[in-house]
Amino acid sequence: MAGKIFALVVLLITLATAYCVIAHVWWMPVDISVHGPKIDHQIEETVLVAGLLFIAGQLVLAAFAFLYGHGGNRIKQIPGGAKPLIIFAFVLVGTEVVALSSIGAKAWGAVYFEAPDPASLKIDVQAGQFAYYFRYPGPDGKFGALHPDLINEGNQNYFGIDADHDADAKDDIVTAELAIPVDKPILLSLHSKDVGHSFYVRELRVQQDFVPGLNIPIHFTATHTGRFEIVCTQLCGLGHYNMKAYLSVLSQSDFEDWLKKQAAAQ
Amino acid sequence: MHQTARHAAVHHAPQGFIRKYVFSVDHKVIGIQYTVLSLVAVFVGMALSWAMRIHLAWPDAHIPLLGMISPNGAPGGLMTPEYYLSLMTMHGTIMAFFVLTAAPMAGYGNFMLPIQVGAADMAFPRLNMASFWTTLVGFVLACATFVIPDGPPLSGWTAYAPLSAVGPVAGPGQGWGQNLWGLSIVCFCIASLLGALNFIVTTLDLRTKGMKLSRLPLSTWGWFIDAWVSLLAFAVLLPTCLLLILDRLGGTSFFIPGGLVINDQMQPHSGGSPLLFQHLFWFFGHPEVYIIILPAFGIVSHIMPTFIRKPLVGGWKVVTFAEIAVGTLSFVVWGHHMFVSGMSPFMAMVFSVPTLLITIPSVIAVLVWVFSLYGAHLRFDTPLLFSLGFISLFISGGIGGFFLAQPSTDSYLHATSFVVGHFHFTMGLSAIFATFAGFYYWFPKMFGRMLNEKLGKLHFWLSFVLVYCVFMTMHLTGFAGAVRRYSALVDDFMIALIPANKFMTVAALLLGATQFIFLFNVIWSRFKGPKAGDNPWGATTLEWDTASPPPFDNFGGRQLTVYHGPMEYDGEASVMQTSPQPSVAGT
Amino acid sequence: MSQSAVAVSQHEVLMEASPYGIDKKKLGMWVFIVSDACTFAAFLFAYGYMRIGAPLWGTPFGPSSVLNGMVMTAVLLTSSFTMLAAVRAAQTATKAETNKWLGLTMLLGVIFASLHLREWFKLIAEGWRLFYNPTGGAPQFGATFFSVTGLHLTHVVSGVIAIAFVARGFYRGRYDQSHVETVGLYWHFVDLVWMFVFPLMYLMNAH
Amino acid sequence: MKMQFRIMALTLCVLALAVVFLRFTPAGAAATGQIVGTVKLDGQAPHQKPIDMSKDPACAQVRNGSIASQESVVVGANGGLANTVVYISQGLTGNEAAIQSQAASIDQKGCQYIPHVVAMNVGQHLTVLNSDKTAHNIHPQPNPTGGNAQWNKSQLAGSGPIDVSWANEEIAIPVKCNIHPWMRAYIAVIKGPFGMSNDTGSFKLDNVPPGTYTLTAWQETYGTQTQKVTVGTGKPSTTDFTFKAK
Repeated sequence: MAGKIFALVVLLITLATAYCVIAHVWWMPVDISVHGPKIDHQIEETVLVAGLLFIAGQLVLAAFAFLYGHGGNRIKQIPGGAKPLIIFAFVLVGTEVVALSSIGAKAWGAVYFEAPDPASLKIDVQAGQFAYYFRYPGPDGKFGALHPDLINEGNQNYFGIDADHDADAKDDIVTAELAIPVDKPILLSLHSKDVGHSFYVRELRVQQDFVPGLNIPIHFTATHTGRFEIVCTQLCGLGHYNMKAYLSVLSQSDFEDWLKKQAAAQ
Repeated sequence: MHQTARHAAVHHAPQGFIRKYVFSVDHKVIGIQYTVLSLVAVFVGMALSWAMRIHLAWPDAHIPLLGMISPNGAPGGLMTPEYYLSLMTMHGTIMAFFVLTAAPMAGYGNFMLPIQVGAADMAFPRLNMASFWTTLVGFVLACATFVIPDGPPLSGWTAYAPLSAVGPVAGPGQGWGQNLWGLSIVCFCIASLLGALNFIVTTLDLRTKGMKLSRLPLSTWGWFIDAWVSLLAFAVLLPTCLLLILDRLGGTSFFIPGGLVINDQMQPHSGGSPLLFQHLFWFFGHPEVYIIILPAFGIVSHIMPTFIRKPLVGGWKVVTFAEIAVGTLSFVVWGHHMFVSGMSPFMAMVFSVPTLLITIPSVIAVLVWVFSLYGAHLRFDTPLLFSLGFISLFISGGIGGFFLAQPSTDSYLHATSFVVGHFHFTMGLSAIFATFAGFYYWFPKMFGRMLNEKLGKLHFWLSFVLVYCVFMTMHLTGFAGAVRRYSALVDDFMIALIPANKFMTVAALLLGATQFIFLFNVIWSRFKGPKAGDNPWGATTLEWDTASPPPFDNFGGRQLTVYHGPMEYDGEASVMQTSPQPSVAGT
Repeated sequence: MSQSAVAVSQHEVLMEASPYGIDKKKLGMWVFIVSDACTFAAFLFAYGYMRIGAPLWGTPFGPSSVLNGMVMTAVLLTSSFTMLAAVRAAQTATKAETNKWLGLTMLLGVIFASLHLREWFKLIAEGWRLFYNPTGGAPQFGATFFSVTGLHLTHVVSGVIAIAFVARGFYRGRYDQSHVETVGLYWHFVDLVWMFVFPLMYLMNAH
Repeated sequence: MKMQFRIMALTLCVLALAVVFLRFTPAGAAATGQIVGTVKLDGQAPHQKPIDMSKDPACAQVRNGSIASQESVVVGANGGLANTVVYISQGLTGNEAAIQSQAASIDQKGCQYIPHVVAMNVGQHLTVLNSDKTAHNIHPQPNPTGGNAQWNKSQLAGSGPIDVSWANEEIAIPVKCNIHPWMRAYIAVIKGPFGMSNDTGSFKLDNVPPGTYTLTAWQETYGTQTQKVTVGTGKPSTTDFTFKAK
């Protein structure tokens, strides 16, 4: 009896889970990046592979609990003993592992090993408790030097740039929102001013930690216009849950107008 | 004059309450002390999770009790973000260390391992007592963070530097809360190291005549392998915590780089590396999840043959070597926690390979358990139910591993609730289910009385279903990009997921309520349960070859000789025969 | 036939033979050594990580310090030999003989510790701190040097104390030669660790 | 029992009387003077950048359209410099240090502190309110050597006011909200009488006993200026401050 119930429960759980995954009840938002499809493809591959293992595993467990749950039957040993199981594990799982890691390596390499396009738009990103700020080099295309001792958020000097004495810094444009032109390669340089943070845009399929003391470059190209959330995924303190900024992907002309407006506001 | 191992602990049973039950050197008492400590800890940790779950589903809910406990953290019962993170940190710390690491290893291991190998006590009884009391001090220190004005730390159980290293400027709880946390973990490390040492020596040196390594019960194997893993892992967490404390109190900069500006204040540190902390922590942290799961492997492999009335496929060898492989590989995979941490992307790929490879021994173990059921004669007592639950949960949890082991997929799922669901399935609930299986199995031996089967089964069915409701849903919301460790859901994204969170919260609260059935069962059966014989389950290992509860020297002075392994079942007969290890029969 | 051999054979009567044929105290010490080695390794890993990461690393040790280190090394090595002699004596010779060698070992341990502390005070006088580097280089030098050598010093001091206990117990007949052997094992380990600490912390930081 | 009650009642009456007495003697009995004046800025005020609050949409909600800008230098009509704290830095005899009876208050509205600068007495109570639909954390950072404690506490939307006070004089304690890093307020904790300049730059110190004092004006960007001032009863003595723009 208990065996039958157990089998039924496991079956229901398996079906419910499978349904939720296949029907995408909760699923990734539509991807808006050039590299994203590779990651999505990799996730779907894994869903297939792992999903089959999941269903197979649970159903065999359920089946055995169902079949051998009542007394009286003679004890049977599985033919061949452990050998076939071990071979199965090595061959099947082994091949899956190799397949996944080789395809996965491609997807990963496409994101992280491809050199950034030299023509890409460089933007400086600083994370701090609990907000992101973005810095555009301005007309001269040069970023001013950073002086941590000058950081004063009350006066909105978030980066610690010395606009009065530093020519490069004079025209730097500091914003609270990340606006980028669509279809243009973007190169972000991530650095944190206090503790660990992270840069996560679900639609971009980009997640990268800020590590204090390091400058971490990431590059991507957005393919759709729109406004998306940048959220922090590295526990950074009491405001972690509310540490976010907005990414707006604009057409080239809109982007230029926006940049002008920001420059005027400095 | 040298004393033989048997005489080592058998001077004569200590007299007087204190020596007998409080500062006892008897491994059985210490085992029970550990078990009770974990039982207390698990309910504390669970209560914390209720508060968190309620807050996530109904952020404006006032929890008056919470307001009473911490007028500072939850004024009027309304939880502040920092208090949520404090609860989260302590939930992780208490559960990972004082429940999952303590109960199945130190709790049952202490009680059962010496009996299973036929010894009178652990190799170093005083050391054993020392490790329990050190653990207790660690637990008290951890709980003390709740009563200090600043409250517990909010940097999570992983305590990533520099958040955990720079001190009070980083936020509430980062002052003495974090210091106490560090000290508590230091205590726990020392205790675990002493414990592991004791387990290893006992297993190697105190086996009774005929108890060859090939005849060790599989639970003993689990604890033995686990002892080696913790011996190496905690030996690295200890210095990590010491360096963290040095950074906080000694002004050093191991984990704190230069030029940090917190609240517009320049920090007086320079030259440290947050990644160093992550490497050191995860070098411990990943083996830790296997430290938690290996005893579970052992316990389930030990229990199943008794209730399926046949040996495991491949005998002791296959499972044991799978465990050894898992334990070994666990030391070369830590980098998969750092795929998006700024570690070189090449290293990420290097680490992903052993991480995927470790699934092979795990799959072998699972196949052994599942296919041992083939042609078996299942006896659905509660221990078997929980063992089957363990297998199902471990499969589900392991599956999630495929996604997190690959850098490319992890870069989307990292730090989403998918991860939370994943490690709750694997190191959390699989281990807990195995622990429950062990509890229902060994309770008669520990206290001489049976637990109530009806309540036990009820406990299982509810727990099993509700666990899936909570943590499978977490996996799924993870796919939608729900970020973990958020104290309130304010993103456009997260707001859409509040209904799912309401569902999880309700399930989690019911799950919590279910555990009181267990608690009642334990307390009631401890005094009113039917008397258990020496061997109520018809098992073969030595712990069932003595009285329940066993006498002070475990076998009443009998000198046992073992003639065969733990799984000698006469598998072909229609009536299942079992023969205890000391009997010459089954050979 | 030595006492330990007797012990082992008695062990065999009732118990399964230990796979290494050594009694539990010594096995315990070996296991402890394995784990303690990991702890030291973690400290030294941190030191290496810090040092590689640091643009400018302080190298404060002049000839005098190196010489001091050499002497310390010699002292510790000698103490290992006296410890060997003590163990031999415990197995074969009289208690007095054993305690003489144990005493000598403790003396050498104390000399090592005092020489070491002298080095520390010298550095502290020069302004080196856990968090400060008077030469303007990476502050990690003080942090790593004091923590690593501090850890080793703690081992030496506790070793001396342990030897004292064992010597007392042995003299009163409460302990047998296996205890002497076990504490000897520990002492040799402390010596061995120093063979790593000395080149890494001293020679590599000599100018 | 009854006895105890009597004693308690009696003590209470005495205490009440004492309070009333203390409260009114300085003002009532000894006639006191008044200091009035204006604070002006000589030169061009630095550009007050508008604040981009897009990080937290809840901020904009409450502001309904109005763009916030930083308030490090707020200059009103004819160069009057607002938010300047004027207080007596030397010459106090001590008996005029009567604590303001009613609590000062600071509100968090539209993700800015209102007012931007709060002046209060040592030991006076300060009520911190949150009128926003989002959580703030109030994080005063007094000088570590000044004897006032640093603390950091979240205040959720719709949660009750937080009541605080400081035991030591400090001008001025910066306050920030880490969740909204642009938020900045200053709390000047002062012994004795004080004034605060408004948009026209004029300020007023009441209940100043006759005598000669050093008067200090503090402004967050331009620092402090001091002047000697002699106060008599009758007509208020006038003191003006002028800060030079950098």
